[in-house]
Amino acid sequence: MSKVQASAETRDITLVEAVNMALHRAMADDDNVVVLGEDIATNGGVFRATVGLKEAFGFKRVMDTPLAENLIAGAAIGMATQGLRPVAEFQFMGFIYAGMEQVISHAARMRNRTRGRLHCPLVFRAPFGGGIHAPEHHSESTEALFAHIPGLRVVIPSSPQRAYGLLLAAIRNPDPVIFLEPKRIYRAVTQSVKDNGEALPLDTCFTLREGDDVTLITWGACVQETLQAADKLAEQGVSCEVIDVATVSPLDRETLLCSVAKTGRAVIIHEACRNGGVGAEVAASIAEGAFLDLQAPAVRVTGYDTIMPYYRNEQHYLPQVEDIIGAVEQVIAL
Amino acid sequence: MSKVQASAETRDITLVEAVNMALHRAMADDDNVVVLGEDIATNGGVFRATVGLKEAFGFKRVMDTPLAENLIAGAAIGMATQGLRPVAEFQFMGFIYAGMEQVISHAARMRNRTRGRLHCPLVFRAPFGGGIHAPEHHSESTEALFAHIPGLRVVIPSSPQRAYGLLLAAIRNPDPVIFLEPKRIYRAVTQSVKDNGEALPLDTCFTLREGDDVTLITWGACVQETLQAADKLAEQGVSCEVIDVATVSPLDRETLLCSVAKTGRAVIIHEACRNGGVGAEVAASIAEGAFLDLQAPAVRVTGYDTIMPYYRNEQHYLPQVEDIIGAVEQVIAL
Amino acid sequence: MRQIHEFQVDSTRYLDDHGKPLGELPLQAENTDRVLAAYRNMVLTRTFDSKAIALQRTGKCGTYPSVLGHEVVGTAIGQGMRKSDVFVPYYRDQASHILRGVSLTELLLYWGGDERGSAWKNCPEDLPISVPIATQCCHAVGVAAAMKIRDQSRAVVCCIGDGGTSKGDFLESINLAGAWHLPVVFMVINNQWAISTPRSLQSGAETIAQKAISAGLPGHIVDGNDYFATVEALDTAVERAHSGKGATVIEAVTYRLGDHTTADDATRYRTAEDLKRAWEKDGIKRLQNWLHDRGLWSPDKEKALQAECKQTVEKAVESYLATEAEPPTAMLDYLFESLPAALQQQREQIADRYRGGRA
Amino acid sequence: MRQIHEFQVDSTRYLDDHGKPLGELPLQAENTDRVLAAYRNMVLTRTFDSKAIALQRTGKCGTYPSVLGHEVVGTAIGQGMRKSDVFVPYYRDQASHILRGVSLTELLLYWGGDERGSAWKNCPEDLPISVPIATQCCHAVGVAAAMKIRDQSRAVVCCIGDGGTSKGDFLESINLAGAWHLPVVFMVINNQWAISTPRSLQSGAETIAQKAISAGLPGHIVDGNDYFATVEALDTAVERAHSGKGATVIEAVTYRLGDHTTADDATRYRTAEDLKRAWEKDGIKRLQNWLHDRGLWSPDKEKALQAECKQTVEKAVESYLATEAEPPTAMLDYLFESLPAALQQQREQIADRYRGGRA
Ligand SMILES: Cc1ncc(C[n+]2csc(CCOP(=O)(O)OP(=O)(O)O)c2C)c(N)n1
Ligand SMILES: Cc1ncc(C[n+]2csc(CCOP(=O)(O)OP(=O)(O)O)c2C)c(N)n1
Ligand SMILES: [Mg+2]
Ligand SMILES: [Mg+2]
Repeated sequence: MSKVQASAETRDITLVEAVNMALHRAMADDDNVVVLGEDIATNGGVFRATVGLKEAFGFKRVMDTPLAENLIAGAAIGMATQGLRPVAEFQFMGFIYAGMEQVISHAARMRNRTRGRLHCPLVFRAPFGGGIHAPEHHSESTEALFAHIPGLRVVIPSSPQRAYGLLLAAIRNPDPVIFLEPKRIYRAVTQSVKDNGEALPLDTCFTLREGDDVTLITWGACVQETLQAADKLAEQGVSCEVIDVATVSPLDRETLLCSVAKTGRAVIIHEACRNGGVGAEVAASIAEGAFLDLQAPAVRVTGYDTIMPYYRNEQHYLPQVEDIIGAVEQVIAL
Repeated sequence: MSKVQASAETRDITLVEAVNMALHRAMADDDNVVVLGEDIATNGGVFRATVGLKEAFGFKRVMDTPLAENLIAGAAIGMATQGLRPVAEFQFMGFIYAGMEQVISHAARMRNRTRGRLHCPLVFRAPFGGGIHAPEHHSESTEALFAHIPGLRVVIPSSPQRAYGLLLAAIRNPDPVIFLEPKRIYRAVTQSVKDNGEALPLDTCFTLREGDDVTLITWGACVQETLQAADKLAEQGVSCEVIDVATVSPLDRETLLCSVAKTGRAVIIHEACRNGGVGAEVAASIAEGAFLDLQAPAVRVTGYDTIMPYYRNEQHYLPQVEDIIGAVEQVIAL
Repeated sequence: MRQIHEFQVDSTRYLDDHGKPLGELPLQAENTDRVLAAYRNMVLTRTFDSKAIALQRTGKCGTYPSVLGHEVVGTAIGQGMRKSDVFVPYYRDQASHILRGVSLTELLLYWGGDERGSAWKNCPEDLPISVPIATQCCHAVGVAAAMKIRDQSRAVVCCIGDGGTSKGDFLESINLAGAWHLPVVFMVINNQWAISTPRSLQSGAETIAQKAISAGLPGHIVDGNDYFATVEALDTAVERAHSGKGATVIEAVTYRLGDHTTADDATRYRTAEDLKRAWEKDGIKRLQNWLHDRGLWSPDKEKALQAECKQTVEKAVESYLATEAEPPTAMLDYLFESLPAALQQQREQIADRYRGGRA
Repeated sequence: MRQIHEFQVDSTRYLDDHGKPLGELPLQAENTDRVLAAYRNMVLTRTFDSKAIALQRTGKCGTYPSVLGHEVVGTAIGQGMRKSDVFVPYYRDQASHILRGVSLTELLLYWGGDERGSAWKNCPEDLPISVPIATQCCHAVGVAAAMKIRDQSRAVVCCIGDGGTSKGDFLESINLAGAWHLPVVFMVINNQWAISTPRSLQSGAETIAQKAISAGLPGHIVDGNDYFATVEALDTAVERAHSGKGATVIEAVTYRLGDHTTADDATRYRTAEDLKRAWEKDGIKRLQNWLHDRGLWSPDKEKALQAECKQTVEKAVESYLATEAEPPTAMLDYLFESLPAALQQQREQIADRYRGGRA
């Protein structure tokens, strides 16, 4: 079928390499998988996420497009209605907005609108989040915009293993998935990943660390700072449960509520601005679903309600380890 | 300046007529106010919101545009940087998505980006919400998408008087305002409105009815059902405070928290789907800010997390008076 | 040193306003069966249309966009396409849908506010009606790209109105079709109006067909009330697509003889004379005259056809009106392939509420 | 009956690759002071450019897009515009910004991650750098519409890359400019690449200028390394706009001689020969040769200019490096005209946190 190696090799790789590995695997496994986007074929993507695909699978299945995000989104939808499984890259999340109409009005609706006659088995990938000293519009984390749209899944990996397993799941999923890759940790950590073609479940949170005193709920790059905070808090004798939400919509409230029922306290951490962020839904769900269990209100540690500053000041916007620790101390004090 | 009548005449008018009255008033008061959109000049708008403007102020200030929402949004931004105060109509909220990139990446950012050198004193108007037996895409209520974007104000009138006063305020405001008009009640109620040029404050909730037992928080067309529910509940001896949020972003948390501090209970009602709706932010803010006052969790009565059904079934999607009463009974029981 | 690059589009008509040939007719005129089938479809479409408007006026259907004035071009599209091609419509393509196999009942269900109106059984790959203007053009190139990726000899026909050609989607899509040599035909139905906005306010371009030049594509104008000019253009463009020669843009010039939709009142923005002049160019009457002149048609045949169409429409209306609404839980049943756990509770709530569980 | 509609675009160059006239030069060649000023701006721009790249390489500046190869067209834009006109740039217009009055320090602040880099003091109405491709075109027509609404004799010049012309915004905007006869000039800087995507993959159109035809606008191609051809086209188009004759689309053909940005490595997707051939057409060298042949330039003058430019750039770099970052609270101070009550608490938090209040 193709020359790509399909052995279950295990390698220590970065998150972006895991994305690449999953793309190779998915394309090798299924001829219907095609990849498209700006600079993804010959150049291998500006973050190198698609490197090698064109060489392995040919330009018919790995397509450099003209510069038009609305077109990329819409063409992917058209391909998907024909049973292809397009994986379209938006070079940065900040450039997906031109494609919003297609995402909201068509990708999310095609199955419902046709009562299942047509559907959209596609993945819209985009690197997202700040902290890499990039120019304006290169630091967006507006996952909440997509999470609010019924018919979409919004999936955010936070480790190489989860990037591999969740991307495979997203591609195999028969419905549209917005797959947001935290670029700040594209190369920050490595992990041994087995290229075994095994997908991870969507629609479920991952409990990364068990604890009794407080539940830390987060996703994306913030998982790093959250785990660091949990480490430090452990030294102070505070036992944190750390949950990577991973699929921020539809939201696996059950896992969250079970954890909060146990700990009685929750801190929600995300990089997006606070007002109307996914953290609001998490907090509202916890408030409603665990009212009697809560010993303190769920507290949110987030970006401020403003535009991500240009890079000289971006660290002042991003949630830091100390902010998480501060919030935990606050809810523990109650 | 123009032939439009600028007397402080008082008339019994509908919400859409109040919009029209405010537009006339704003254009008469300030030559910089211009109006643009699809079918708004010669035709007076598909809902007649702009009727008479072209005749009164001429085609230079009242512009029928080609069919391109992205262009309408972006051209309005360009005009605004020159000190005009464009009021652009999107024919239905469901068609604003093509303009999302301009709204998010430019309108909301121009002032911040240029450190105040340029700014965007513009209003993007759109009829929104369901319940008028319209075709697909004509029933959207995705205010949450805009509420999450820093730099925007999202304002929703729910009566003729507030439509008049808030639209004047929005037009005079030096920053971009998304002005969403609940089309279900465009003509459902009339109210006497004085054309006195007086604006209402933005960034503040309106308490429509005082009460002690529970705070009902809502906006847009749902204000109608909420007031009806409050009436019925009064008969049962339940005293409801009813708050019209009006400016859903930035959110006037103070008014909400004061009310909940008094009543100890809150029900949030909106038509948009629940997951990640503005109700989530309201609920999260209440949970965080009124934790010790709450005798029951804030409960949300909303649309379901799905696509607004075509009109034969739309009433099954929309929150009904009984749903609100049921939710109040539920929180009162706790 | 100055160099000149030249470009052109052509425009074609074969019949005058009364159906008299202006010169030699194309081959398509010889296929009498096909011409007669076309005529029948036009009449059926028009019969359906006036019934749908009547249903709306009497509260039995939702907002409906009349197809009056589009019957000829819609029929030409339906005939020009092969079964295995994919049709990517906008919302005023009733004449084409009928030929593709969409039932009149399905069409009524759609405009009657029922999602099952897009669950087309007979043309399962055609895209559903697209309400957000011009967005369907991007789907069309995606479908065409899929065909090309798979080396299929198939084509896509995509419809859009004159107003729609101002929206980026159209221009981005024709550009991709040109860059990738995609098997797609863009049919611009220039009916002179986008709701109240006249063609002249949409663009300073003298013709819409010349937008094809921006994409390096051939652009053709046809008289959209001239069946022969329109069907010839379709046949040629579809054949071109099938044989791997790439995309075509066709501007079919016609006139929207009705209101924009049943929610519109066109007298607000256009004159009675304009409308009257447009009626004089009506393509159905024109083809009828031609058929008559050729001895292929008669008042009796016309009467029989009218009766037959009426009956067909009545039957569809009956079955439409007899269709019960879906249970409200259907609003969650097609959102995803299978309902995520997160939504199960909402589905139960809907069911409860519907059964009166709430009250 | 078939009718043909014809359209054309022209393409112009005056100098050969070595700066020798290919024929008669336009009037612009006689304005020696202006030509010399142009040359100086090109050299200053190039000097600035290599310094900015060096700063990025040493960690003193952020990702930076080299302007190498755009100096001629950028300079022609700056010269063609009048002070009261409005410039609507994209992100590779350093040569124009300098002539508009943006300071080199401001440019460095911008690319150094500081919003004050867009608070331009000397050209307060120019729009800031636009990162989202093509979006600025819509602003340009909005600004031009404002001028027209107010009956001003002013013009807008809007820049965009070849890649950008595939995005709907460009096509929608030129269409509005045509429909509304707006005083705007669209400068397409066709440098053959959009990051790694070659011009040939962007569009099947033979030229980009022909996209103007879709909007009913005149389209012209100029050799963007030929100062005379480019500045003549600008002068003409700006004059046209000022005199109410409407919009123009100009395609300036050049080559991106550097990487896309400092984050890019162009050797991944283009050959050394390509680049070498492009260098042979370098517009700065070409103009220098011409000046030399005319007796207007000398090695001494060149040496002096280089030294002067270096000094100017060094001074700007010093002032850039000496600029302290804004206090973090600035992130809320320019969001709205005045801070809404809802955000006051967050501003206090930021201030606290900055003062170490959190720790
Ligand atoms: C993106 C978008 N904007 C606005 C509308 C509202 N609208 C519906 S039809 C229409 C006019 C379309 O005109 P045209 O494309 O010429 O098609 P026609 O209706 O004349 O067949 C408009 C503005 C819409 N459906 N989608
Ligand atoms: C809407 C959008 N999509 C993608 C990008 C990422 N990007 C930055 S520059 C660029 C290529 C632009 O090429 P072109 O328009 O030819 O201008 P050039 O850089 O060659 O001067 C891309 C894809 C962006 N900035 N904006
Ligand atoms: Mg039309
Ligand atoms: Mg380029």
